[in-house]
Amino acid sequence: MVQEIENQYKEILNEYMKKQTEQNLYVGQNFSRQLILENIAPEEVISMHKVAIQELYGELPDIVWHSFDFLIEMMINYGLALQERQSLIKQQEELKVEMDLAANVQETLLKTKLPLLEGLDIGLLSIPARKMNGDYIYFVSDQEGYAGVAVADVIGKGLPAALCMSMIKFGMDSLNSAHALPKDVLSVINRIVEKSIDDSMFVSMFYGNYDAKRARLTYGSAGHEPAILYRAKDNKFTELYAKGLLLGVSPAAVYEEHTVDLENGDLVIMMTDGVTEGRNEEGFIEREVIYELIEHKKTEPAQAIVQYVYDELERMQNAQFQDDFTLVIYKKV
Amino acid sequence: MVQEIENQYKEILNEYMKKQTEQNLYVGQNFSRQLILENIAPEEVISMHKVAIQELYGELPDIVWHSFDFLIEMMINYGLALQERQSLIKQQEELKVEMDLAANVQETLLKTKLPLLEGLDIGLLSIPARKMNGDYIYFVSDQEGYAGVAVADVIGKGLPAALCMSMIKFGMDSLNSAHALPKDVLSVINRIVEKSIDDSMFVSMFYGNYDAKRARLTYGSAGHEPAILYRAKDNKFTELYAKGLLLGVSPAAVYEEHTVDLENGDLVIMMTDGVTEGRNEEGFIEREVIYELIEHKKTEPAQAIVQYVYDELERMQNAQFQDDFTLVIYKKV
Amino acid sequence: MNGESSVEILTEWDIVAARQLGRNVAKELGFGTVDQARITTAISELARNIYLYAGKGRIEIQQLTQNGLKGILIIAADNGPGIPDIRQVMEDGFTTSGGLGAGLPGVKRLMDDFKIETSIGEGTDIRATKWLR
Amino acid sequence: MNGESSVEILTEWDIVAARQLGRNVAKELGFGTVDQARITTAISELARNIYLYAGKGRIEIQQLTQNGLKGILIIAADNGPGIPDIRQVMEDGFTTSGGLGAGLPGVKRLMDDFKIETSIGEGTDIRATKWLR
Ligand SMILES: [Mn+2]
Ligand SMILES: [Mn+2]
Ligand SMILES: [Mn+2]
Ligand SMILES: [Mn+2]
Repeated sequence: MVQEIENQYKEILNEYMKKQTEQNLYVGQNFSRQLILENIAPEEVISMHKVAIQELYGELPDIVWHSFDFLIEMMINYGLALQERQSLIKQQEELKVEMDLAANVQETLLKTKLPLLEGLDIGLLSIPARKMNGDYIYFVSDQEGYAGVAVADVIGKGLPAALCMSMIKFGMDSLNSAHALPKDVLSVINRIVEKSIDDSMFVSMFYGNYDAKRARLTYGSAGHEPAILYRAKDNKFTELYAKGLLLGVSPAAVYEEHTVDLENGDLVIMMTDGVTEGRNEEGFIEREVIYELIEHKKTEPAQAIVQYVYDELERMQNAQFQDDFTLVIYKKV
Repeated sequence: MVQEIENQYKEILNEYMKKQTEQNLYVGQNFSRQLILENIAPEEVISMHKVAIQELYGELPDIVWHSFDFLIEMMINYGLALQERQSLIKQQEELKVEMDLAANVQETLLKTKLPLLEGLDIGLLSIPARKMNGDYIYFVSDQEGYAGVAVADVIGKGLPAALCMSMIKFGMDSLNSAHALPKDVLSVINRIVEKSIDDSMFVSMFYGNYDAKRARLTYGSAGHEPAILYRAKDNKFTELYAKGLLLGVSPAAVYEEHTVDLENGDLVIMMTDGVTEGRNEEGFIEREVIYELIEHKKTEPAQAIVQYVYDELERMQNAQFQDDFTLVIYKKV
Repeated sequence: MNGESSVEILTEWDIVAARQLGRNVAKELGFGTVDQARITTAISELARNIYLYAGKGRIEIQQLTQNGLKGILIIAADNGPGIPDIRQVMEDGFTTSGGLGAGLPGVKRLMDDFKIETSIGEGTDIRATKWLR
Repeated sequence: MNGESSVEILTEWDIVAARQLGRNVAKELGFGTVDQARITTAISELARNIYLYAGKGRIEIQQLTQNGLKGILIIAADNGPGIPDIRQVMEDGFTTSGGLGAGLPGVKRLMDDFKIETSIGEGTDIRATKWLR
């Protein structure tokens, strides 16, 4: 141990021994913080203490010195536990760096391109509850005016869920077509998922394919949160429901598909259950609350609506989202 | 604090004060371990110590008691650091569970099936240096007697590397053919990798396609560790080198391919650099060492050879592999 | 609830005054030496946070009686900039490894109960309680 | 190298004998109280491991002189079952949280230098050194 530290300790202790003021203790405690930072073990503190007392008051009975020796011995295991803390903090920091790097790789690996189509305004926001996102959005589009979107949610969160996302992306890529029908898309991905992951993991997915020329949305769902249709003309919300098992349950699963024609100002709101199953202190946030939020901003661009809904739900939940949050809006313009 | 602990402490201390034997200190230190387990903070130990000394030797000068009070104050921050250790251990355990789960998902997601072909004996071992494997093996085979194998190594280790593996698997799946030519397979995967990951990540890959009917191996390499050919007839080892850039460097990369005909007892040894770049205390383990290991077991089944090489290299390196270890042997039988 | 007193935090010396006040109340309530030191440390941390990050504020010490239990309540209030990311300041290793002392996780550990309310640009209100057993 | 002595570990009392031997040598070499306690703790852990997992073995203490530096070498040797997963026993949190004491990571921390050789069914040989500064 550095001589300087021993001297400082002795001086601080000496001041305390003279008057025992709160000021002395405050100085002492600030010093103890510095000792921890410099990795001075508790047994070393006791030893320093003993030496300082010896130098300040040499003539104490032997039992005092023996008693300090015993304390030093008692503190050795405490000192080891503290060193372990240092190494745990270091490990945790390394792991954090690795997780950040992994999240970056994941993002690049699974990135998707927002379709740019005449007459279609798209808004999108996907915010993970933890480091890794267990929700996934993938767009496919082409020159003929098709814009397909897969909105998927792996049951489970964090890293294990995030790993499954690649199946959706590469499955969609293997179809290599923007106008594939939702029931076919869901069947293909279902078979990949069924083959690739074990029985404890499931994925829910909504697939919507928008034909911009006909302003027609065809959609299907694999056990996913229903989408919402907002009709500007009627100022009304309805659910877009389609029957279908979760992906990965059965290779033979069959998926329904339905069609709806959009008019100017209509919105199709696709999402994961992280949007609808938010909670505040009084319980679940009602679906109607979300309708109200959307209605309030219906005339704005799709991205502004999406951002507004997120901001308001975040506020209601004190920024404590329990699940990944993903919201996509197709607005016919 | 529990009265019983205080009494025990006093008794142990009292014994020590009487004779100061090593036996007393041993008992004391074992007791300190128990104190840590019961989350007794170091400031509580000092306080117990003070109380015990007070009860055993009431008549000491005041400076002794003041000095203990000062020590208690000094130990508060040490106690907090120890509590932090507890919570870090808990967090680390949770993270470990998540990583284990993720490693399982990854394994199921990327699993591959060993081809079963007449006249071909395959051995395979892939051991990650950390939790997640950054090496990847994928087999494709068909009824016509083709057995292709991709041996890939992502530059980088751990989770970020592991995430990239899905590209190889789904890329190979999208080819949907066991007799695709190495140069074509490498080109396809190269384009996927180039498109999907950023410029800081690269993948090396060897692709070998074995036509069992003709006993002919066609192979290509994207900057990967050369395979080794063992000729039983000559009892000689040669390298199977093929030119080609790492995957992900350039979308226009072109890959060579070469052909070699196998005879009975011949071995094709494919691996990642984790096999050849092992180190012991004297430096790198020479390639010749690996040749010797293989030669020693050449008459055994492929799996036995692979296992033997691993066991011996592990022994030489004191079980400290710095890199993921992957070894595949095709044996013509 | 009875007995109440407070210290304005403006300079580093006020931290010591707040500690002294807290220690006196804790001693009077019958807390032992170790708990006195812990309560004082918690006050010290909270007062230091005010001094460092808000510039000024107030530490208030209250004696509590509830269901026959006696306790001490520390209130640390300021009109400073507020805490942008509570999750981060409550994280282990974040403050201590940076040398900022026990930090808020430390205060939480030193006391039985801990509540924080903060709002950007408006200030922070922290309440920490310890019960006498 | 000069001065050498050893203790057979068969019963728990032998742990104490090994500690005593180590402490004497450490004191003689001029190590301070804290380092004496650390060296003794390391010996204690190693002897305890032998006692618990190998049944019997030997602790040997050597005085070292190297490049003008003096030091102490602890050798813990047994013909026990060996350690199947070294990585695991050297992991933090693995032993301590299980209540087994400082464990091997503890010994490594208490000393300056630590080497382990183990082989399944044949036994374990651990060498730990601390230099006098
Ligand atoms: Mn999910
Ligand atoms: Mn969800
Ligand atoms: Mn690698
Ligand atoms: Mn490698």
